[in-house]
Amino acid sequence: MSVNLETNMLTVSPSPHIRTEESIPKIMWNVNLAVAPAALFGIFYFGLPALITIAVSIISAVGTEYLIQKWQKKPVTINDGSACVTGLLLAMCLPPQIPFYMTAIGAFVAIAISKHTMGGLGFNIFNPAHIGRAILMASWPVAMTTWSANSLSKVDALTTATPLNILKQHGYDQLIQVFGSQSELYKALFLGTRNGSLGETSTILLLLGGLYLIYKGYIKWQVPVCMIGTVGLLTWIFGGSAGLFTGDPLFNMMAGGLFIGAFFMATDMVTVPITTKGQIIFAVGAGFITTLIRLKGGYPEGVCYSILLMNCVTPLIDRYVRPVRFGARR
Amino acid sequence: MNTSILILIVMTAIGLCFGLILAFGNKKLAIEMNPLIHIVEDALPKGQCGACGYAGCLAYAEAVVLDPDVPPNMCIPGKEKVAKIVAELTGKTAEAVEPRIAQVKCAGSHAKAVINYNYDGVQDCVAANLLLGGPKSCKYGCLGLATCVKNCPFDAMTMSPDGLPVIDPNKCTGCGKCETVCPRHVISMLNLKAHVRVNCNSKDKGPVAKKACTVACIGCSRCAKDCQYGAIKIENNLAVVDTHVCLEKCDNATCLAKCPTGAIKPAVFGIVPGTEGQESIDAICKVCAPEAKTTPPPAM
Amino acid sequence: MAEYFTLFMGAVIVNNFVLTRFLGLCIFFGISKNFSASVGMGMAVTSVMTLSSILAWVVYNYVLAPYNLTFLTTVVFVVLIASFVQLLEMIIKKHAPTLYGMWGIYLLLIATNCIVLGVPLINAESNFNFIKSVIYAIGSGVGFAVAIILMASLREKLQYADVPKPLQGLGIAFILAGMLALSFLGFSGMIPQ
Amino acid sequence: MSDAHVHAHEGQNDSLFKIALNLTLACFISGAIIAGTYAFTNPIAEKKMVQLKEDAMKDLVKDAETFQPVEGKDNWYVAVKGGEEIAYVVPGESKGYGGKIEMLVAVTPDGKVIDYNIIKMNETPGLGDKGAKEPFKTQFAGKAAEQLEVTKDPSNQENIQALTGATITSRAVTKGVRDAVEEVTEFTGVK
Amino acid sequence: MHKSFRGGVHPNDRKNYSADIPIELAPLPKKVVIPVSQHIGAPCTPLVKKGDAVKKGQLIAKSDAFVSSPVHASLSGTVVDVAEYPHPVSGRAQAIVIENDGLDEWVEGLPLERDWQKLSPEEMLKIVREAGIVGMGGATFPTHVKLAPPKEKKIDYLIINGAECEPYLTSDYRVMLEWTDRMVTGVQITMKILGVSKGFIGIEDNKQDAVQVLKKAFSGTNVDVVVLPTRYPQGAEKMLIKMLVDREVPSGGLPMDVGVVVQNVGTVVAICDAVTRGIPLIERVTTVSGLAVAQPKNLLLRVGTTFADVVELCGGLKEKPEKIVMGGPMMGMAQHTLEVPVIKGVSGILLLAKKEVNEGKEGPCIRCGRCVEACPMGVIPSMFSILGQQGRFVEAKEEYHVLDCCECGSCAYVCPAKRNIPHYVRLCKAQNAKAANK
Amino acid sequence: MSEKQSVWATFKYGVFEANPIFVLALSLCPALAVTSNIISALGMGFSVMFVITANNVVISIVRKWVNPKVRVPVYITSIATIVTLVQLILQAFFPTLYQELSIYLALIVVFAIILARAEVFASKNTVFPSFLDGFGMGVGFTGAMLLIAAIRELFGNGTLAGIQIFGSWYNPALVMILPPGGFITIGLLIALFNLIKQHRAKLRSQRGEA
Ligand SMILES: Cc1cc2nc3c(=O)[nH]c(=O)nc-3n(C[C@H](O)[C@H](O)[C@H](O)COP(=O)(O)O)c2cc1C
Ligand SMILES: Cc1cc2nc3c(=O)[nH]c(=O)nc-3n(C[C@H](O)[C@H](O)[C@H](O)COP(=O)(O)O)c2cc1C
Ligand SMILES: Cc1cc2nc3c(=O)[nH]c(=O)nc-3n(C[C@H](O)[C@H](O)[C@H](O)COP(=O)(O)O)c2cc1C
Ligand SMILES: Cc1cc2nc3c(=O)[nH]c(=O)nc-3n(C[C@H](O)[C@H](O)[C@H](O)CO)c2cc1C
Ligand code: SF4
Ligand code: SF4
Ligand code: SF4
Ligand code: SF4
Ligand code: FES
Repeated sequence: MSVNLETNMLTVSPSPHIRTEESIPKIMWNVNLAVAPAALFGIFYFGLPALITIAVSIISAVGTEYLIQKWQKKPVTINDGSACVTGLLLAMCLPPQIPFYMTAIGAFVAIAISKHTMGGLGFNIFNPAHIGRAILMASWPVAMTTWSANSLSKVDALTTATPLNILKQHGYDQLIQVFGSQSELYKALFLGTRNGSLGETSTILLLLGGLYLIYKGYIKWQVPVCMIGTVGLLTWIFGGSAGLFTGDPLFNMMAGGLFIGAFFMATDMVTVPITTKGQIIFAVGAGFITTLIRLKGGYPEGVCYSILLMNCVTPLIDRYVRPVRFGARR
Repeated sequence: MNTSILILIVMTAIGLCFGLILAFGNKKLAIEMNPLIHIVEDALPKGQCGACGYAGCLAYAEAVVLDPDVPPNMCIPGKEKVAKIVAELTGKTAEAVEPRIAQVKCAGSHAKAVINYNYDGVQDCVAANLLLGGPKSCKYGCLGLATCVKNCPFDAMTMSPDGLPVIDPNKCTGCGKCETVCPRHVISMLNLKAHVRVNCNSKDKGPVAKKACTVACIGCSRCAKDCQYGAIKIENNLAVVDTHVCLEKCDNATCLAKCPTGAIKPAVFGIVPGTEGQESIDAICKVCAPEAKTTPPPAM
Repeated sequence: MAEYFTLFMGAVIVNNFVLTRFLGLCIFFGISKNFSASVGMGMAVTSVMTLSSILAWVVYNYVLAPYNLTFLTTVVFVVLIASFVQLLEMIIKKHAPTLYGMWGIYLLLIATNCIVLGVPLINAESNFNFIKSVIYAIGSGVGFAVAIILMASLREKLQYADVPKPLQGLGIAFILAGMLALSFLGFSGMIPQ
Repeated sequence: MSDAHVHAHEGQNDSLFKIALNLTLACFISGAIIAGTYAFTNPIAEKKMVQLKEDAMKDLVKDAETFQPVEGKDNWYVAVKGGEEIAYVVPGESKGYGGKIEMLVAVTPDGKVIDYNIIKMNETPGLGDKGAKEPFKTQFAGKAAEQLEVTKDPSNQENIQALTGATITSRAVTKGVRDAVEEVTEFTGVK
Repeated sequence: MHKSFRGGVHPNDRKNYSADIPIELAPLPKKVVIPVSQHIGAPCTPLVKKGDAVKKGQLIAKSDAFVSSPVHASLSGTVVDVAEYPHPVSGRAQAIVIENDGLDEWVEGLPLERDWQKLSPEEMLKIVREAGIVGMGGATFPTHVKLAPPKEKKIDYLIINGAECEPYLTSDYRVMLEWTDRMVTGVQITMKILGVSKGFIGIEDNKQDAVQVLKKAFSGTNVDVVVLPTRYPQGAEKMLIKMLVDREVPSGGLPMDVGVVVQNVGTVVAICDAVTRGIPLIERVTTVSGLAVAQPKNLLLRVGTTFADVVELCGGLKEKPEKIVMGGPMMGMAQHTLEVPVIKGVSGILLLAKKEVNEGKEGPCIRCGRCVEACPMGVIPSMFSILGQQGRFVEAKEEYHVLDCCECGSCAYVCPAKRNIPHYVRLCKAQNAKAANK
Repeated sequence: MSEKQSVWATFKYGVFEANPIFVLALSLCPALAVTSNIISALGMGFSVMFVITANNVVISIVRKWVNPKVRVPVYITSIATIVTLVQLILQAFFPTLYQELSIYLALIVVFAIILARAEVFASKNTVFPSFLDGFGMGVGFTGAMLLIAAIRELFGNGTLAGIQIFGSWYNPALVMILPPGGFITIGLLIALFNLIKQHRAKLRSQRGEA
């Protein structure tokens, strides 16, 4: 049997001639998949408003990407799933009852201003989802910090504030009182039966999603471990009202958006340092700033800002943290 | 004390104080830089193309002001105009700059030249040239990946849809940057007034060249034989025109009609003797479009 | 002690001069194209500002304030600073040429800059004592340095990016500064009670 | 174009004294102009200042006839109507979200708030700066020191309702007013 | 015990396609196309012209430059053309075409028998040079140059590269298994030429058979056979040196700078043949593999056999190949025609089917850092692709050390954005070289 | 005719081609600091317009007598004097605006655009062109300030010059009057400016070739 080569031209491309099976769409859709359980739990727990927020956010993000790429006459890449990740993660960080137009504006800003002004996928310096959230936070702080009970949702009126808010405003004792006991508090945090942004509540599902990504090799375990660990350590040392080493690290690690931030945002490869060493520095720095903001700052929660601030430092880290070059004279 | 007088005293004191300090400082510490350098730099086109042989316009300005041996006509993009100004500023005499323009010596568009394979590598001519010498069967022709276009400091080049660079004669300053970046040496500089040019770069023997590209110069030497002034020679199977001979002697470019593949073309800006009417710049621009007025006769 | 620390950190981070109080933006945008120049500029601003704050403090507290001439502050400070910087430039050029090689070009830019005039003016307006003035000046300088160095590193990174043409240069720099400022909002409200 | 630069070259030969004189002269002229203007504007400005202050206080205590400085207290004024001291207008200060908040508080001699006015603050526009405006302000009228406490419970009419999203500012303003009230009651010795 | 190198990748090695197939002596082709340039260094000038009769082993092209290597006829027959022909590396190059007369006659005096023990190192070096031996690991660097280091460089070890880390390739493996004796002699000769007393042979642990055989063959000598973990690019000489003797070739340096010379197993066999029997390098073992070829094989081929003939010998094509590669899949060169000839450095001919290659469109770098992790040289590959794309070649060299890159392709292999990093690297290197020459 | 044209050109130069904020990127601080509402932006704009015009006139008059060694200090003195006059006048007649502009009023002294025009233009030209140049720059500056402030105030507060524009349904986006909003607004305006410029250049070249 012979095959005629003359009829169709062969392709000549540079080496290597075999490639991994991974691709950008594959990675991005897997991230979507990993985030999905926590998002579904958010819908289950907060009800219809959560579903609307997620849908609006994703549609707005993907739509913005489509329109901008059309306008710039660039190839449209909405199928690669990266805009979907941004939309989904943005929604995960918003209060479930946020007006839908705010969600849409946040997603628009995330994609248009934060991603495409810098050239699109791979070039943005700041985490788009977090830029979207920070812009919303700065624009409509009231809506962004209102955690009202909703008839459809399973949040009971008692806990209309987020745990971190209660901590900041009323102290730790009040917090325990609201949840009944420390173990009840932990249980609520772990399972997600508490108030908060719609996707940040269920620690266990976020953890599972994160572990899936670690297993697939898309994120490095060092990053979440270092970030969460730093927050735990620092809040244990400085977080207590009764002196050093009286804080509640377990609460601080599970509360707020730390898990989603550490597993899905401090790991956004586009906006963090490129070397593992650099990423560890990034994670520790983000943990430090998170703690600083929680303990000393004007906001009850600091994950979003800590990641944005570390995004600013990323080029500096990349500049100075490099792998050891083979044969470099030491 | 009266406030007004106080104001006067304070202000005057301050003025005197700093006036003295600065005057003193200036006398004792100042170092002057020759201001002429900046004036000359201002007069240059600021293309930073390096055609003058210096690392950018400022470097040339410095050299031409400070070194009496540096001639004022080194800036090629500036043409005579700039040379004259620089000469005036530096008190040197300017010799004429030979005005020149870039020419693309290849007509092997997608349709005309044979392609050997789908090239799927870095979109850059130098890179393609590194990979088996590029996908074109003709190993002298344009690779069409626009490295020259990207490097033109004056935005004078574009890529035509059929894969050859096009030079905007109104923008090209003749700096020669494209000539140096092209891995195939497809671009060269041509006297602005030249009559004709050879639109091929292939040094392959006739049959080989013909097989690789329908519009190749096949080195048949009909043009050379036709030219009574001996302005055209065949070197390495490729026709070469001595522009100076044409300019001095020729008033009827009959060679154009002789080329069986149409590889000899009227030059971009040139006024071709013998063709009826003189082609203005505007008319020439249409020449840039595929298929010039002088359609090649059917192949031999 | 704590008071001074708060003042310093406030000037460096919480109320960063560039990002929340808008002083020194011209050089912030002008110089931040280049990383090493930014580092030089950050250091130069810090030192010049500290020195000129000291000078201005003396003049203000021993000449202007006692004689009720505070409305002359602007004129006097600006002449003072411009001349001082010019003199400084000449001295450095003569006696420390290497230092001049590093900083020289920035000095002239600094002479007529908001932040260098602004900080002494704020010092005067807030009636800071000498030590506070100096700490505030250093803090503001460090804050400026932090902002410009971060900005420069971001802009250098963006050179690798495919920024749309109309945004290239100044446009994207402003957007970057906006996001930098947005990130720094995280520190807002961080004034120890 | 080259004119200016040729100029620059000639400057070299000037004497030290001449250069210095140049700047001195400039400063002298400048001084003269400023002095002239100052002489003209200063009286107006001072009058305006007094007027502004009056206006501000009048704003707080609408039916006052005159304001008289209080002995022994910097910047304290007492509002007089028909010879009767109807209110004290005193400065207050506290730390808000974005830094120092300075205010002017009008208090009845028996320690009830009449009104207050924010003179200087650096709170977020649209959020914290509502602390300087109605309807937040209205809540203070007639309240005594011990009622000046911030609450977030909407049904509580006794105390001060926090501004949504700006609890810190609310607390700061309330605290500034309360401090002022307490100082006045201490001064007047009521109760 | 051994120091490991950083980075590296683990592609599916697919050596099972051809590993167990013994070296097959290929029948003589009708004609051979022998390029005059088959090595790194100055090209040779042809010594024969159209119509000349030549014998097997006859010198047909040479150059006087030191870094160059002569070319010999691989068949007896008639020169039918001296002209430009397709070339697997440079696209098109001058070649001598010999038509087979079917006699396969040796040029006079060959082969001979001689006792290498009696030859001096200088004599043997001269023999290596005249035999046209070049590195058979793929780089085709003239071997006599490597065997004659400058006086001031003291060589401590000879390392024999039996790693064969490229997927698919099994030619070195078969040579080690089947030609063990010649290899042992070759190693001894090479050590004598270099004057070293200690040798190492590095073999990846996916070739246990070869390890056993060589361990036995080299027992009692001062040559250690060392088993190395299977990891690409274990066979790159810098990595091998690091693993075997824990020395790091300095940036910009050569193995001899750390007192080591590395030779491929095929090269030492060629050295053995040349020194003991006077035979020049006219044939080599080549692996033919890939899912598009009917029968993968290890063939002993005459230099100049066209790929088309080789494919014919392997039963032709099973399906349309997505790519035809000369060499291994990680560093080899894609070909657009089967008209190219086998040259001295062709260790493999791969006919890869679509499902083997995972090609994709190049996308923007998403900074995932996989390339940085995979790079054995500790540089930042993603930057090369970005800087190369933007034409910032000087920066690539000065700030990111593009010259350190060994073009192993690990980075591009793992890149999810399918960026052609090694190609950008070559572009950066070429542009820097051009700038340096000006 | 040509006289008129050059008058227009001198004026227009500062308004468009060399707009102090969008093109030259000088005097950026006030463009952010006092543009959260139109009133203060205009106050600042007019103050700068006055200072730059007056200073250009003064410099063009005295340029012959200024010794180059102390050129910069003398120019600065001149600027500072004019600024102080503005301060004194505002303090006397518009005390509230004076307070609003606070320290930035004093900082007009060091706005690079003013010194730059003095150096580049007024020191080499006669009174009338210098006046025009200063005025044009002033108008360019004020216009830019106004544009930025209008956008920021409208979206950040729902008002223009304090007058409610959007109805009560509008929930102002605070970020616009915060620092990030200011930066991003200017960034996008610069991009818009460039887009228009590009578009016009394209039109011009099309017309030129036709
Ligand atoms: C940009 C921004 C500006 C803010 N400004 C103020 C402010 O001026 N005053 C204030 O009390 N809170 C301000 N906050 C909100 C505080 O961070 C904090 O959330 C709030 O005071 C808590 O009040 P709440 O209990 O009513 O939610 C601001 C928040 C943001 C995002
Ligand atoms: C320009 C050049 C000069 C070289 N000189 C020597 C040398 O003097 N001695 C030596 O042992 N190897 C020398 N080499 C060979 C290299 O060390 C190396 O073995 C060869 O390039 C093939 O290695 P590779 O397949 O890992 O690329 C030289 C290589 C090059 C490219
Ligand atoms: C990435 C890379 C992988 C290599 N892999 C092998 C290999 O598997 N086997 C081999 O013999 N040479 C390999 N080489 C070539 C060696 O570095 C070296 O050039 C060769 O062993 C020298 O021997 P030679 O001159 O006898 O060919 C590789 C080179 C590079 C850069
Ligand atoms: C592990 C992982 C984490 C990601 N996290 C984010 C994120 O936090 N925010 C976001 O906008 N996009 C995220 N993305 C998607 C993608 O990187 C993002 O769209 C780019 O930042 C846009 O250039 C993530 C992607 C991956 C693979
Ligand atoms: S033959 Fe001539 S025209 Fe044709 S591709 Fe080659 S160089 Fe171009
Ligand atoms: S002329 Fe040269 S550089 Fe330009 S496209 Fe053709 S090959 Fe490339
Ligand atoms: S086309 Fe070539 S010669 Fe003409 S300006 Fe461009 S680079 Fe210079
Ligand atoms: S592996 Fe590819 S996408 Fe990832 S950092 Fe490297 S070049 Fe970029
Ligand atoms: S206006 Fe230029 S630095 Fe402030």
